[in-house]
Amino acid sequence: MAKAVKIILAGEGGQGVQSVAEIIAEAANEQGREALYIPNFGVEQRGGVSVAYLQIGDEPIGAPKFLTGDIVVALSDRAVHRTRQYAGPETVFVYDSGIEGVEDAIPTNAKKVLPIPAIEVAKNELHPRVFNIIIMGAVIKATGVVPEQRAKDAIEKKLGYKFEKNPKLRELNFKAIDRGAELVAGAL
Amino acid sequence: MAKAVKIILAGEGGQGVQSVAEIIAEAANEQGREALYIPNFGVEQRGGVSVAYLQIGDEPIGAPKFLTGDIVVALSDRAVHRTRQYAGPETVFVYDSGIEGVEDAIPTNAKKVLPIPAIEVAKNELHPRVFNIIIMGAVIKATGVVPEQRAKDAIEKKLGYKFEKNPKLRELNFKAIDRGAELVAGAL
Amino acid sequence: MSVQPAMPKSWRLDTKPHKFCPGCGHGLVLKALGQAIDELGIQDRAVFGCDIGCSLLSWDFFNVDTIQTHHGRTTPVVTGMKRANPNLIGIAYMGDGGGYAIGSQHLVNAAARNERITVILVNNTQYGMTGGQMAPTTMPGQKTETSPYGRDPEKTGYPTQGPEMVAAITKEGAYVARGTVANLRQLKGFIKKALENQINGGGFSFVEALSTCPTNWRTNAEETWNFVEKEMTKYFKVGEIKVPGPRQEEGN
Amino acid sequence: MSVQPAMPKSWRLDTKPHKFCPGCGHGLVLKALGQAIDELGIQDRAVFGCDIGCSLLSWDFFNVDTIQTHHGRTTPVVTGMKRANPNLIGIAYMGDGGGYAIGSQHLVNAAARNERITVILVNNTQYGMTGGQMAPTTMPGQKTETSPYGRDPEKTGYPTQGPEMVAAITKEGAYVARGTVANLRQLKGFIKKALENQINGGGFSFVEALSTCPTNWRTNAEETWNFVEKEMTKYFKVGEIKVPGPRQEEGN
Amino acid sequence: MTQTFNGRTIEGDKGFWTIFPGLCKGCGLCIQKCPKKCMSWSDVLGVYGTPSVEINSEECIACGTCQTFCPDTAIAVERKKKEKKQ
Amino acid sequence: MTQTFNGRTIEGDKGFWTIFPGLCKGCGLCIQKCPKKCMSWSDVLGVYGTPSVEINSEECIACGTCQTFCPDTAIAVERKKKEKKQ
Amino acid sequence: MADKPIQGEKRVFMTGNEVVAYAAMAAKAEIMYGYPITPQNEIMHYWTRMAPKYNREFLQTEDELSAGFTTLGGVLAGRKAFTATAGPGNTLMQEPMSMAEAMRLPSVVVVQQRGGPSTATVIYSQQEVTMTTLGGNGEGLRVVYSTSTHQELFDYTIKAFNTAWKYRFPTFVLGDGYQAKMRESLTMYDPEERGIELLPAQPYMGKPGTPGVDRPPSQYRNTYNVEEELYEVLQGYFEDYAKMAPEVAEYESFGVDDSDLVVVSHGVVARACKEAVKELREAGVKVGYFRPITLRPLPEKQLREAAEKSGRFLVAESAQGQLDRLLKEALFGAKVEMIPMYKPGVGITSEEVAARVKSVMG
Amino acid sequence: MADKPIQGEKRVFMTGNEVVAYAAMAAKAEIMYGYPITPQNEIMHYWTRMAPKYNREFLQTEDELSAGFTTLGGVLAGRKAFTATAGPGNTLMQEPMSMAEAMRLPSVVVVQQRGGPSTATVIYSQQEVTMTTLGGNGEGLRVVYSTSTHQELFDYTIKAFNTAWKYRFPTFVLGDGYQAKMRESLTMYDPEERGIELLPAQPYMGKPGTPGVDRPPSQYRNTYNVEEELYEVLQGYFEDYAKMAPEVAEYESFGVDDSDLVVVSHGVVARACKEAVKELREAGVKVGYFRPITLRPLPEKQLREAAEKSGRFLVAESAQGQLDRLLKEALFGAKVEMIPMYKPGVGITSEEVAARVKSVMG
Ligand SMILES: Cc1ncc(C[n+]2csc(CCOP(=O)(O)OP(=O)(O)O)c2C)c(N)n1
Ligand SMILES: Cc1ncc(C[n+]2csc(CCOP(=O)(O)OP(=O)(O)O)c2C)c(N)n1
Ligand code: SF4
Ligand code: SF4
Ligand code: SF4
Ligand code: SF4
Ligand code: SF4
Ligand code: SF4
Ligand SMILES: [Mg+2]
Ligand SMILES: [Mg+2]
Repeated sequence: MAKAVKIILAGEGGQGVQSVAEIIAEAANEQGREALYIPNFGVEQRGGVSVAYLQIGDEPIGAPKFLTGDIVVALSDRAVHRTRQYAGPETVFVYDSGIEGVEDAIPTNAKKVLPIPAIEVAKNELHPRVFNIIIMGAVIKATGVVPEQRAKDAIEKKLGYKFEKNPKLRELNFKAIDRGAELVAGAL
Repeated sequence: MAKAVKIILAGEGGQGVQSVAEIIAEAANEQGREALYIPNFGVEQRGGVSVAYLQIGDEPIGAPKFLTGDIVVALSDRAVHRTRQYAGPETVFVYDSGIEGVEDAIPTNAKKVLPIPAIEVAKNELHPRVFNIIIMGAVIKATGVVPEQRAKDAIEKKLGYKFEKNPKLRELNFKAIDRGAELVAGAL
Repeated sequence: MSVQPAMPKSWRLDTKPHKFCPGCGHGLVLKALGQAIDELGIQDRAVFGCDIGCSLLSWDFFNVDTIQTHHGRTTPVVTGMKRANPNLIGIAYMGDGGGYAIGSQHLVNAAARNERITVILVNNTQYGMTGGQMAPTTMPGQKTETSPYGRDPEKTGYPTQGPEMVAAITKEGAYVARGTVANLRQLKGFIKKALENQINGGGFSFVEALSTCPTNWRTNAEETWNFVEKEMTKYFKVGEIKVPGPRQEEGN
Repeated sequence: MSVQPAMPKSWRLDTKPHKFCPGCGHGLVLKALGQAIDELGIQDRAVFGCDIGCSLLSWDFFNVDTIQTHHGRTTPVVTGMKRANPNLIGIAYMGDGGGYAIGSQHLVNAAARNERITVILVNNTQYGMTGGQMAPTTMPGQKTETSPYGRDPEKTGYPTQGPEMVAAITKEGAYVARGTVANLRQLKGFIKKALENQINGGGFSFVEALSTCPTNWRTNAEETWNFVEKEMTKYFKVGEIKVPGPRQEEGN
Repeated sequence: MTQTFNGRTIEGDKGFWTIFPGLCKGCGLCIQKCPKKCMSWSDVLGVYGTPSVEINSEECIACGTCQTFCPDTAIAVERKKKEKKQ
Repeated sequence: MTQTFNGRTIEGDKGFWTIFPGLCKGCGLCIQKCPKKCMSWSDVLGVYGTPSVEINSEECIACGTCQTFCPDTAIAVERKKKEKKQ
Repeated sequence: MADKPIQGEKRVFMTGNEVVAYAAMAAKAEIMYGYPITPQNEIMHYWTRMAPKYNREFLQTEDELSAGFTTLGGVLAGRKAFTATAGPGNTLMQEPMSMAEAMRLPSVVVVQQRGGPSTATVIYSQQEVTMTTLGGNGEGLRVVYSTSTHQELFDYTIKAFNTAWKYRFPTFVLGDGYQAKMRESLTMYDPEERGIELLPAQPYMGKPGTPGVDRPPSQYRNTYNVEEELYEVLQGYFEDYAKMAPEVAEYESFGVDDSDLVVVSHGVVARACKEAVKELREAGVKVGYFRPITLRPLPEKQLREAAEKSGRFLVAESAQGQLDRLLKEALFGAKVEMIPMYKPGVGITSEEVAARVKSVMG
Repeated sequence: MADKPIQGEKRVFMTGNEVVAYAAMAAKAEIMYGYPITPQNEIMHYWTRMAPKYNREFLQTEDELSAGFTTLGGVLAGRKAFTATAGPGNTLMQEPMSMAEAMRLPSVVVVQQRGGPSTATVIYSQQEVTMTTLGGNGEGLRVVYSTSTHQELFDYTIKAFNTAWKYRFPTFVLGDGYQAKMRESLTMYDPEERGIELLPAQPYMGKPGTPGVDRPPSQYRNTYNVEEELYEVLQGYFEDYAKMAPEVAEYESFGVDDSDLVVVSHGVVARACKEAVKELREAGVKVGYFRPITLRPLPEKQLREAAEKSGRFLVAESAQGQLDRLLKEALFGAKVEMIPMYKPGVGITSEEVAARVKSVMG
């Protein structure tokens, strides 16, 4: 019985980490797997670091939170500081290589530390808006929790109504998944 | 160590049983004895049967209420019904002989049942207003908890300011004490 | 059968004499209410909620389904009933303490939401049931157990004018009036209009009744009438304050 | 030192940027309040109480002693402080939910008792902190999380007009006004007068500020201003509603 | 649920005036309100053992004011039919 | 308790206009209020990683409206002294 | 308009608050009264979205006192009414619930616990156990279901209505911020299609006929004149409660018969404990798992058996011994060592439980 | 104007409510905030009569929530403030007191218990023990003195102020309707003349100097952003509480060393128990008496000793096991049989206790 994969995603309020976690969780659920996703939340409506806790497995999931993630993704300076506690000897710690001045905060006990240029790729190759979808691609690839196609289906389900109007958006999102996957593919 | 004397006084709201109990308690306290007095009370400001629980002794008093009184005084129809539960084999049960139709309610297990014509005496010999003082005289006599003079002192303390203006009132009250005592003296 | 007391039909005979003190205005307000219920023929649809305060003594007063609830909470209980079953005619009966102090958030919000219930509030200028403490309605200079030297408006303000407050936060459809036990015909009329407003689906209806409390006022009959007729009316104007009218759109 | 932001002197620099959302009107109201405190020179005597609601995010906002209390309970906490030490200048800061819903009994009774405190209430037409539920102030037709199809005045009434209600239960000495973040100069003026009224020992002072909540309104900057300037003013009239005047004796 | 009260009826010129001592609490509100000042305390005791009220049958005009203001419905006044109607 | 903010000052005809990106949350309220419609989004990111604002220095009249309506005091406007006073 | 939001069975993936809204719909709750508070808000959000479609009603009140008392009003009028709250709102809710206790008014309250005391955090805890089980002034005559999965949130919300209306004690579904906000899968169903009878509500007030004419009036009070009256009433309640207790008490357990230590927990913490105990048992550690589902009344008999057999309880909770206190009352006299694992206001993970068990068992 | 209503020592005869008013005066309480409720009203009545003479203040608030929160306001402003309540008012008081707990605000609340649940009776009970000791949401970080004589009402009301201001936990004096309304004698005194130091209050808010200029601002919050923050704060509180517990715990006992049964009770019920036990012992019955004076924290060590020695506790209370539950938590693991004598909402007389002891002891 394989243990559930434990994922942490953290970023600033506007970076869309909660959507990423929710879509992955839904994709896994659609596939018949067990998934549990819980966001952090607090008194501020905007402004705090946003953290998503996600677990996917084949048995009912235990506690909704956990001490150590299999993959921890930090998308901002504050997110790195906030999530370093979740790294352990089995953790792949991913962060955006565009974040400056966090060298000292990167966990040293992780199995692997993986800076990826997601912001840059989003800005230069695709569109800043799909930054979080690139991250989604990366997470899916790194963890194998759902096949890429499932993720695309889940995006389709969520944003299909927008894609109808603007089919280019679909392409953009799907490309973002692929590029995200590529970013980690080599490194793992 | 003698046990405290336990007294119950019960009547209608306007009959002044609480004042009687309070004055006796204060007289006992002035004398250096231990006294505990507690009224019943409820949601109605007027209208219920008024019950006073009084204990006087030489040691600190225990529970404020008790199951059986040494002397139980009932001054109205409803008061007889309400207080019969407090009579036991050691109880002297006193009630006003003017109350009609309560024959069946008079406790049968009391040591002694003592109808006294307090209302009548008050009306005919003194003044209806001092009805409760007659009762006070009777209780003091029956229990010996305080000497009659003490009771008079206590009344003086409480109503002295009225007596100043109308010395006849003093006389009336003191007479009421004496008459009350007389009413039970013979019967005990 | 010989002559019998002229009790409203909706009164419950077997619980009379009622439990209010001699000379208590509650009995008069409940007489006016009973007559209004009779005249409107709503004994079968009316539900009566009474507060903690002397109003609780009316928990078995009428031949009307009755709920005695917590101090200040009659308004929400009756609101809850009405929302759940709009066919009922909900009557919330309370004192000035229950309505203007501990339950004032319920009163003003039920009024603002235009709940289709009728609130009847007995203003006797103090807390009757607990033995006569100061209430929001206590008159300047009035001695109570917690204003033993007389209410000082410099320290605790002037008497709360409840109907005026309710009028200020209700919009069209509301009915607001202040009656007095010194004018029972008028009081009954106000209560009837208030209930009619509910029956017609109009909106929140509120009647304050100036009332007597000889027990805590420590007044004899003459002083009692004098206080309610002469003293209280100095601060509390008797009359209709708001009657249902056409909808005022926006901004008022 | 280079150019520095034009923050009121009474703001606490090291807790800035503050924790309110982008475009939140709380920041503007607190700027007006900060300026008023500066101009009156009361930073040393002022005590600031903030409610639960987004106002709690101001618990370390000023260089002024501050207590963050429970939802709706700022009025009694500040009242308690003022009663215990009348030298303090008590400022109670709260949202429309805290003031007009759960804390309305405190608001109306503090007003009626003429407590010598200043209440500043931020009206953003909904419950900001909990994610945008309907408030007593929600506009007809406005969609919120608990009025997802738009507030229906037939079912839940019209927006509560708080200052009008407060004006109706206060007597002489009170100050009541409604300002807006769309007119900050005026708002600051109202707040200043309210505080002055307290400083002068006048009485209860109350300022409602029409404010913005782009987060829960889901508005962009243009829509945000439009809502506060055009929509809200349809129901909420900006201006002074009651200013301290000579005592009105009896019956009014 | 049927309960009857015993009334004490006094006939006056203008009508029948009935007091129910079992309801009267002796508050005296009625006495104050009587426009003819024709009411007084009675020897008959009321429900709380305090005096109930009675009228001077000659002065009573059967206006019903006392009935109206009794918080305990202890008074019932019945006007005699107007003579012309008889 | 001393904290300083880094401002980015733009000199216009009528005055000095300073934005503090470390305070700007990119709400855009100022842009809407500018009477000259001379404000726009900037490439410089604000504290939440969203664009801060800047002005067209030629059009700005240093009226201070943007400063007034910024809920985060992220703008400081200083009018140049009137020339006759110099 | 359809009357049922759920037809047949359906696997869904949603937040706990959404689950509760659906479950109340499925249980044929007719009206919700509520006041916003994190983390229960979305129950109201989903309810208000669905309500008009399924002929249900909603009233947002001015505070939790009002939410509780309007709920009781709804119950009195003969409707299945409910409310939801948390934290300081739950504190206020104790006033109306004391009336429900005193007057035996069925009522359902969903509690999503958050950090305490005071406003504390809007997030999570198990610190409302004492208050929810034992209440305000009075004797805690209530039923409290502590759920640990979304499936249970659904099942027990439905069950709570039946329990409340059957036994006429206020009934609480005790969740928490984690359960409220997390998403996981469950199967939703129409209870009647599964053969679960839904007890109907009866009006207390406003029954047919004219009171005093066709029937006696229905008159309810919560105030007694003398102490003895109250005493008598309460004795009847205690009897009813004692009779009910074995019928409603529920629990989940495994491995208690052959263990040297039993991990006892409730609610969402039990998920961590279950996972940890399963793993440890697979690794050969003699450890058991016990979870009371009803915190009031507790499954006393089974708890006592588990205690006597294992001799050691490790009590894990996100509170400072609130479950532990209840257990000690229920187990008094049993030979069992109670080992605390308290983390008030914060979550407990299976790693932590496993580590603690190992350190205890040496 | 005199500053002290009591000079020297004085034997008096009065009601318990009057005693409390005098004691608060003697303790130099500066302001009372309150809302009327039977049976505590006369505390306010006497206080308001005396207040102007002794430069004290009073505010009657709109409800108990306000009474509690204004009291905390008074405390924050640096005054010795207090309030008094009962029954449903005490239920409401739990909201402000949860803030006092969370923010460590010293505060004194006098509770005169009445019948429960709900409005029940205005008379008497011991049914507010659970609520007063364990509170609303949170962990019951408070001190509760249960008095049994007027002398104690006086002594412990004075002490409560010192305890509150010394340890900064909300402190309750738990009386009841009997104590409130009965009259008996006691000796009143000026505590300072007896050498009892009265701790002064310090302002939390409005200290001298300009915040941010002369000193940092005093800023207090009761809301935390993340769970761990709250957890840390609470750990500090638990430590403080544990350290305080042995210093404040108090009890009264006799005859526990040589007895086969100890009667345990608190408050006014202990008077009946004391009398009964005394009589029985005089008659040669081997029965002891134990009364915790602090119900929170309990005198755990002494309780346990008494339990182990006697092996049997008869727990007498005017509630359905509220004291008993606290005892079971404190005594867990001790070899003691707990025999209940519960009379919720009604008084217990010495005759009844004696009879019960005899029947238990055979
Ligand atoms: C929560 C709560 N607080 C206080 C009380 C005590 N109490 C009972 S009645 C009452 C006041 C009643 O005054 P009012 O509402 O004016 O009614 P009245 O008796 O004057 O008719 C109070 C304070 C209570 N029962 N519950
Ligand atoms: C007793 C209680 N009930 C409910 C809440 C939840 N709550 C926190 S803030 C809030 C509403 C805030 O709205 P408002 O007062 O309008 O302030 P805003 O956030 O809009 O500025 C609510 C309901 C609470 N903290 N305590
Ligand atoms: S106390 Fe006053 S209000 Fe209450 S019943 Fe008596 S007279 Fe009426
Ligand atoms: S949610 Fe609204 S009120 Fe709250 S901080 Fe954000 S914008 Fe301001
Ligand atoms: S009927 Fe009229 S005149 Fe006759 S006693 Fe009554 S009030 Fe007086
Ligand atoms: S008003 Fe009624 S109760 Fe009062 S004295 Fe007259 S008849 Fe009797
Ligand atoms: S100072 Fe005036 S003109 Fe210049 S940018 Fe600001 S608002 Fe526009
Ligand atoms: S108003 Fe202030 S925070 Fe908003 S965009 Fe303009 S400068 Fe930035
Ligand atoms: Mg009143
Ligand atoms: Mg708001």
